[in-house]
Amino acid sequence: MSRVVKPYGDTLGDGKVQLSFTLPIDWSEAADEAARQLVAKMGFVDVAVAEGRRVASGFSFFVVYASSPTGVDVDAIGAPTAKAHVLSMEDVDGLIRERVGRKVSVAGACIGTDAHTVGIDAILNMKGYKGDYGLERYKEFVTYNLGSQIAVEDLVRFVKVNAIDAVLASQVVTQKGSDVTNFTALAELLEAEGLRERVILIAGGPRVTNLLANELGYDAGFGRGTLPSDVAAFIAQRMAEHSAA
Amino acid sequence: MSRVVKPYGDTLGDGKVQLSFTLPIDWSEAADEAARQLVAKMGFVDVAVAEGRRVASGFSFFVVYASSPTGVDVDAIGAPTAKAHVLSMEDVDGLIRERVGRKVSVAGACIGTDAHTVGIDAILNMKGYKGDYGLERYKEFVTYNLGSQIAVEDLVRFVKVNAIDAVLASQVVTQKGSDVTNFTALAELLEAEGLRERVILIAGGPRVTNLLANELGYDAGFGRGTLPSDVAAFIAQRMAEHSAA
Amino acid sequence: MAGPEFSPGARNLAAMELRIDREAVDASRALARAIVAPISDFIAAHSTVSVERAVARLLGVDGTGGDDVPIPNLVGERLGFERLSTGIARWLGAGVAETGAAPAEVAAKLIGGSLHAETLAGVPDGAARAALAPYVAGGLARLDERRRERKVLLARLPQAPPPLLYVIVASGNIFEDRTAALAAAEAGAQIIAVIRSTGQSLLDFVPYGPTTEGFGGTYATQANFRIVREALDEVSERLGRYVMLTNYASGLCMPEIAATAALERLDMLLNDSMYGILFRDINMKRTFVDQHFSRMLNARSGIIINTGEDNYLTTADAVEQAPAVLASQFINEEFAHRAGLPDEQIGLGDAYEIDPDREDGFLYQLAQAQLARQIFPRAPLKYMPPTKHMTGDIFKGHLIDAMFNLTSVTTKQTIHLCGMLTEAIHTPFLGDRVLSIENARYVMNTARHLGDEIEFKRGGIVERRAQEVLAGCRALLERVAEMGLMRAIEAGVFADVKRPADGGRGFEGVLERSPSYWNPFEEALSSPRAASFTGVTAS
Amino acid sequence: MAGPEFSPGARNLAAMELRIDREAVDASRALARAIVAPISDFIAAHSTVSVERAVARLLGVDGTGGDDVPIPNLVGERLGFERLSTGIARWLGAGVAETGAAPAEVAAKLIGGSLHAETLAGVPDGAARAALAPYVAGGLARLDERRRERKVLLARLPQAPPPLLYVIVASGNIFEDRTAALAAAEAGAQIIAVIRSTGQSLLDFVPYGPTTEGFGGTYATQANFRIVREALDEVSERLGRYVMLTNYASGLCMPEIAATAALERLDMLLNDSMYGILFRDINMKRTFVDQHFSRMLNARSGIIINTGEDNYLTTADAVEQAPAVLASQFINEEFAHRAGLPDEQIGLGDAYEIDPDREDGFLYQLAQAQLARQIFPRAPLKYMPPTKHMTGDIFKGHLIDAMFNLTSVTTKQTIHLCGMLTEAIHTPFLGDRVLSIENARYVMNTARHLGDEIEFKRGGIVERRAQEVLAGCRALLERVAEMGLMRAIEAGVFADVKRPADGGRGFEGVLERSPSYWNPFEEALSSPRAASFTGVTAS
Ligand code: B12
Ligand code: B12
Ligand SMILES: Cc1ncc(COP(=O)(O)O)c(C=O)c1O
Ligand SMILES: Cc1ncc(COP(=O)(O)O)c(C=O)c1O
Repeated sequence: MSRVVKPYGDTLGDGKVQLSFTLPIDWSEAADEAARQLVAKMGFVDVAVAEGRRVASGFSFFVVYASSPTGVDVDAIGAPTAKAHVLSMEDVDGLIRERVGRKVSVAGACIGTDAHTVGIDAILNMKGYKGDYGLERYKEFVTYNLGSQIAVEDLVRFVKVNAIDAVLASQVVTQKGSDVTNFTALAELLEAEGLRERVILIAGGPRVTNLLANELGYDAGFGRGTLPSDVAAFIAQRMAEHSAA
Repeated sequence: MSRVVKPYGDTLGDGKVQLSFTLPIDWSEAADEAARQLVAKMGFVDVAVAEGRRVASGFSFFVVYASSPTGVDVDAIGAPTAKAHVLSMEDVDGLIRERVGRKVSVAGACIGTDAHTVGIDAILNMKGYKGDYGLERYKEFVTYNLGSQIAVEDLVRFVKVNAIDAVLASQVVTQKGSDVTNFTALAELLEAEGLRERVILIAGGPRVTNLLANELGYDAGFGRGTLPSDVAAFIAQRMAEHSAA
Repeated sequence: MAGPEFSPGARNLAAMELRIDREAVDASRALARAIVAPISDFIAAHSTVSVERAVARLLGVDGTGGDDVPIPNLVGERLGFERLSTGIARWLGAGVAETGAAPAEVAAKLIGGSLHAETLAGVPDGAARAALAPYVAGGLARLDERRRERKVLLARLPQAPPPLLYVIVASGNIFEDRTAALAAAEAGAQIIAVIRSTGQSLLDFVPYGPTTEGFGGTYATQANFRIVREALDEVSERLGRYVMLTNYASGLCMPEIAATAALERLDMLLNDSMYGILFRDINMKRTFVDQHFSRMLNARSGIIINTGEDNYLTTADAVEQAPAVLASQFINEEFAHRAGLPDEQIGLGDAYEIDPDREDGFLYQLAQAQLARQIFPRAPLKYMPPTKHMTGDIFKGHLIDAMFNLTSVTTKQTIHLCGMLTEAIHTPFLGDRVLSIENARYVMNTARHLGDEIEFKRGGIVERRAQEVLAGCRALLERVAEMGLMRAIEAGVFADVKRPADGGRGFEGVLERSPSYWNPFEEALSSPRAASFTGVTAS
Repeated sequence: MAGPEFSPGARNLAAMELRIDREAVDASRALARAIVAPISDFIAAHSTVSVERAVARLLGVDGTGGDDVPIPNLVGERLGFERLSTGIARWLGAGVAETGAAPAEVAAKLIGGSLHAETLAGVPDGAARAALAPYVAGGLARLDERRRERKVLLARLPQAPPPLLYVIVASGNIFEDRTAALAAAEAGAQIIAVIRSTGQSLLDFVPYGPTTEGFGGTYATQANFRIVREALDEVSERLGRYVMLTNYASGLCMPEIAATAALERLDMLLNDSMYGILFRDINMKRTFVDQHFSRMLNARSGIIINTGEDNYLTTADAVEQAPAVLASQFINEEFAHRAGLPDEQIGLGDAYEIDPDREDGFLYQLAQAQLARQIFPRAPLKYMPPTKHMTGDIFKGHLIDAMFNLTSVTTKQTIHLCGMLTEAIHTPFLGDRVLSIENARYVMNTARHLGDEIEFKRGGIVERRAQEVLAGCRALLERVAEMGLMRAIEAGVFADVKRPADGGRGFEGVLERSPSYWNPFEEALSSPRAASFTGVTAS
């Protein structure tokens, strides 16, 4: 079964999309036409340049509306989420007590030169996020928050020394792929140290998706709007499975 | 010689474009992924869904940033404008006196059921637009402003009866191609009445481009921000050529 | 039962009072009364084909005949101007008396030819009136029933406090419009306007049935009204707040649209006493007569009228036109009172159309909006968004809309038309509407009580501007009072457009009433209320 | 020559005065003095490797040696802590006395090994000082020359009136940054901040040469400063208004960056007395000593400092943190005065970070911004845009920025950081910057004189909020005064972060001054001014 959808303006199937972009050329009526042809070349039809103007010498800005013939089959998309069906804090602790039988140690850090700790803090700190308690508040987690700008080497050393079960890495700065670089470095070093199999490896940050994390060899990835309980539930269930196996 | 340019984000050639659109599906993380895949299928790369959310039952809204590999050769674009090199009101009147030798009659109207007269009035009325006087102010034009919601038949009858030299048609409402329909109807009826050759036929409106007008068989088309003097200069020069021939 | 169901908000004006010249306000009201009085006399002596068709519709005459001409039009044509000048009711009543059939059937017979007007001429007026009485009562009952429904719904499903967020749907297809209306309601819209196609206002009949075409909107038909009303009633239940529906009356069929709107429980109608004349070249006599009866129907059915002062601003400079807008508001108010509309049902219009690039333009907008708020304290003011200066730059446009939203919440406007960032580009997309509603909700929430928090400096820019607009308005009304309204319009005093008294569209449809003219609904609706209301403003 | 070249605007405060407790303001200032006094004593007894390297730079020591280590660092290492504790100047002076070469050469010899510290130990202090005197004079002359240049340019190419529009460029490549800076200036930006790469603040050296990499920005190097400064000087001429340049001092190299910024005529520097401690875990003693000397240099070179109070708001709730922000402003002001900075050069920070979905949040923002404006009337307040609550919804974000712009123009802020609609997504694109500047220009123009037009209701939400913030600030400062600033920071009183007095980065670089310690620039810069300025606030 398949259900193909296109963008919706005011009529089903009209494919209407809004675009805006800057071109490195001076403005003129020809520039408007260049913008129109460019968007047409991108594959859009009914291209209307609603706005085109000079913004600086050598630069023009455009707002364009156009129709896209492209559709996507929404039924072919598996829910790409690591969010297990929600468990309460009690359930998570219960699950760990019964199925794991010992406390689970979690280490989180904002790696590389990234100093954006608000996100990882939201997941780890007692206080939590949007009324959802952080991992420190769970009875069955032993939580270490290494803080900001932690070199991958230091994090891995810490994991080794403290026999950490779950490693949580945060990346908020994504410019020039710095996030991917650092995430990869972490995964590889854990591999090299022979620790990868032993830990649950989790990536997080505003640009992270579960799909991306998996591609990078992580067990899970959490993005925008993640709640601590999403993460807690995932860790507990993975730990339960491991112990089962 | 050719100069291919791509959209500019913060680095030459990065091809960065902003898109926004609505999809007729309920929101979920899968919907975000659907949006990502859709934009990827459109041919963009580095697709980042910056925002995805429910806006109503059955509808989700997305803001996406992505890179387009598509470029356009700006040197291959002839300036698609009907704006003759600017002439002052005096020059236009002078040109007509010398080269045409009689007053030029102009009839303008907002055709079909379109009642948006502000635009055509801006071109015709004394007052003009943005400090640029309208055609009524020119000594050598005899100007008729038929006003709003003028049936194509009535306009053509008027042209015939008054031996009009230049016909100015305005269309502001463009929904469902009503503008193209009405412009076409006018051109065809003039043709049928054997008047087409005798008149200079000009289209105008916010969505009109000179290219479009030419496609529709018009002598010229004027769009956003047109000044009366642009139109006056075009008419005067065409009339001059005609009389020359 | 004067619209107590509406709470345009017992607006707290304490906070931000501007000092304005009360005497000038009273003088302006007196002038408006003087200006409208002679027009009222003219109205009392005339009717129009549309007024008569509306009467027929209220008596249950509906549907279409050969080549889709509406039955009310066919009956009118069949009877002819001569007979219509005594009122269509008289003829239908005679038919009922003669045949015992309902007015709808009588109409069918007349058209079909199985019944002849000639024969009906013989029926005595008394008999005709008596025969029609139950149907007249039935018609009024339907109006009152719809109004009661609204009252109950509003009590059970209260609206969020004003400014009431109003958006348009204009896909040109009533079914897409319904989809759009539901989505908008979920996003927070409290009033949905279904935009009609270009040119409908020039049609001398009301199209019939559901429609899926049109430019810039689709037709205003009773079926279309019902389709959206039903959808909105459902969503109102789901959301727990009543979502209002509105459309346009102005044009050649004001009375008929007022009648059908009443029957389908629309909550508001665009209904201006001069818009058709000035902006659609509809004959002035036709418009004056039509607007009066249509507004009487609005009054009875509890429909809030919206006037069209915004149109003065879209065609000329907003700063210069401010006095004209205020003058028009006074005139619209007076016409409305005379039709029996209480202040709570008079949605006077204004718009945020000052050039966005003018220094301190925002202060001028504040001044004008606050002035109207103080002069018409109980009116559910209708505030229109920036449109003329909107461009293809949707980002700038979104900001201009935000300043408009801020002005509206600060000056406590009642009916708030949400501005669209794509105003200059296309009729709103579903997504545009959502963004525009979110714009209003964000701004109005983050600055909710600004109006209660600030005071304007005495003698400052804002206060001086308000004084100036009021003075200009008074001067304008004095001129109009001198010339007389019809002559003033002929002379181009309003919006710089000149309209001859006997020119324009629909003049042929104006009827001089014969001495025996009878309009049972007018009779019923000209309760002492109308009078008493003009009284109200006097006090 | 205390910054008269800046016109943070003889701000007209008449209009919108909030009634605030003057006594609480004076008490808070007195508390700030009490809090900072003991820290000043500590500063007077210490130096840091970065202070000494800055001295070397001012004497002309620059460039890099083996594997790109800057010469100033190499000299420092070669001399070692022991010798540095008497001041690097003494050793370079001795070298000059000994060899007759310039300090730069002396440095080279020391590193190269052709000259030995041991030999220099013998040179009497008097001789060393005398030998260095001309170079010290030369260093100061360069600073004064840059300042004179700025003064002349500002007179010839006056800025547009405040709020001064400030945007960041952060492509991570200095050449793209230059392109971006020029485009922004044309679009109306008056101040350009070149954002440096993540992590630079943790480097104990200043990178060298033009750089084309970095994350979230590229490095702050003297060459990068020059590249953008030259480009901006050109565009300033073209536009007829002086465009300012700024970067960050805070971190492990505050004094050195202050020195290089002075030499390249930057106009402002992010320079906070506690930011490094709280938000970068830099040792507090290191930071206190560094910020003092760096600010002395800023004072002399006419550079306006920008403080980082906004950081309190991005990490915790903005409504709760308001008193902490004000307290930090008082402390930053006091530290600044002690370093000789006049009010006109103290750009105290604040930010628009209240949850946009909070009812009346805009009124709270107005209250806080106006409070700062009244308490620091002559300071060029730096107002930061909404960042924390910005999301991927660029349309909503653009509106939040608009309300921020409105607050800024209404409360007459001086340095206005334009918010970016893409704040939550990426470092600004060229187009984003244009839209954000146009947002500010539109709002500030259409509401230009709003602040002169309105008054706040006595005892209303806004006034009560301002009182509350001031009271909270006073209480906080009292607590800190009791504990002492260092203990307070250890206890986590600020931003909920605890920092041990001897922990954190760069502690090893703190030097106890030996009795014979000598810093010729400090000497020259500790004119009576410093004192006199603390005096100023007392009055
Ligand atoms: C606050 C902030 C700062 C603060 C950080 C304070 C601190 N202690 O964290 C300060 C002021 C110090 C700062 C500095 C800088 N910042 Co900053 N900053 C932000 C800002 C405004 C908000 C980030 C935030 O706190 N979000 C709130 C949290 C809760 O959301 P979150 O991080 O996404 O986390 C959630 C999820 O992602 C997830 N999650 C996150 N991490 C993890 C980890 C795991 C394991 C899991 C399971 C889940 C998870 O769960 C969280 C809760 O749902 C953003 C802009 C924005 N509005 O997003 C810019 C932003 C992130 N900063 C940016 C930059 C470039 C910088 C600077 C380099 C310079 C500058 N431009 O300001 C410096 C350098 C700092 C450094 N060395 O890294 C850019 C990054 C651009 C990019 N995409 O690469 C942004 C986007 C702003 C911009 N447009 O320029 N910044
Ligand atoms: C003013 C206005 C009205 C006024 C018109 C008053 C009047 N007498 O003109 C009123 C209120 C009556 C009105 C009504 C309606 N309008 Co209207 N209106 C506008 C508005 C706000 C401004 C148009 C305008 O005056 N622009 C200023 C002039 C100077 O610009 P211009 O027309 O582009 O003209 C310039 C050039 O195009 C060129 N030009 C134009 N014509 C010609 C002709 C020639 C020969 C030449 C050489 C040049 C030329 O020169 C002019 C000067 O540079 C636009 C939105 C917008 N901001 O654009 C909507 C808009 C045009 N209206 C619209 C619609 C749908 C309607 C209605 C159907 C319902 C509604 N949604 O309001 C009704 C029906 C009216 C009808 N029967 O046509 C839509 C059209 C959508 C579309 N693309 O199809 C718009 C875009 C608004 C919207 N987003 O819904 N409208
Ligand atoms: C009062 C009034 N009536 C009707 C309309 C609708 O216009 P039209 O006559 O094109 O249907 C408007 C729109 O501007 C209006 O303001
Ligand atoms: C006062 C201050 N200094 C420096 C910075 C730059 O931060 P970093 O230390 O990451 O360079 C900031 C940015 O938030 C700041 O506010």
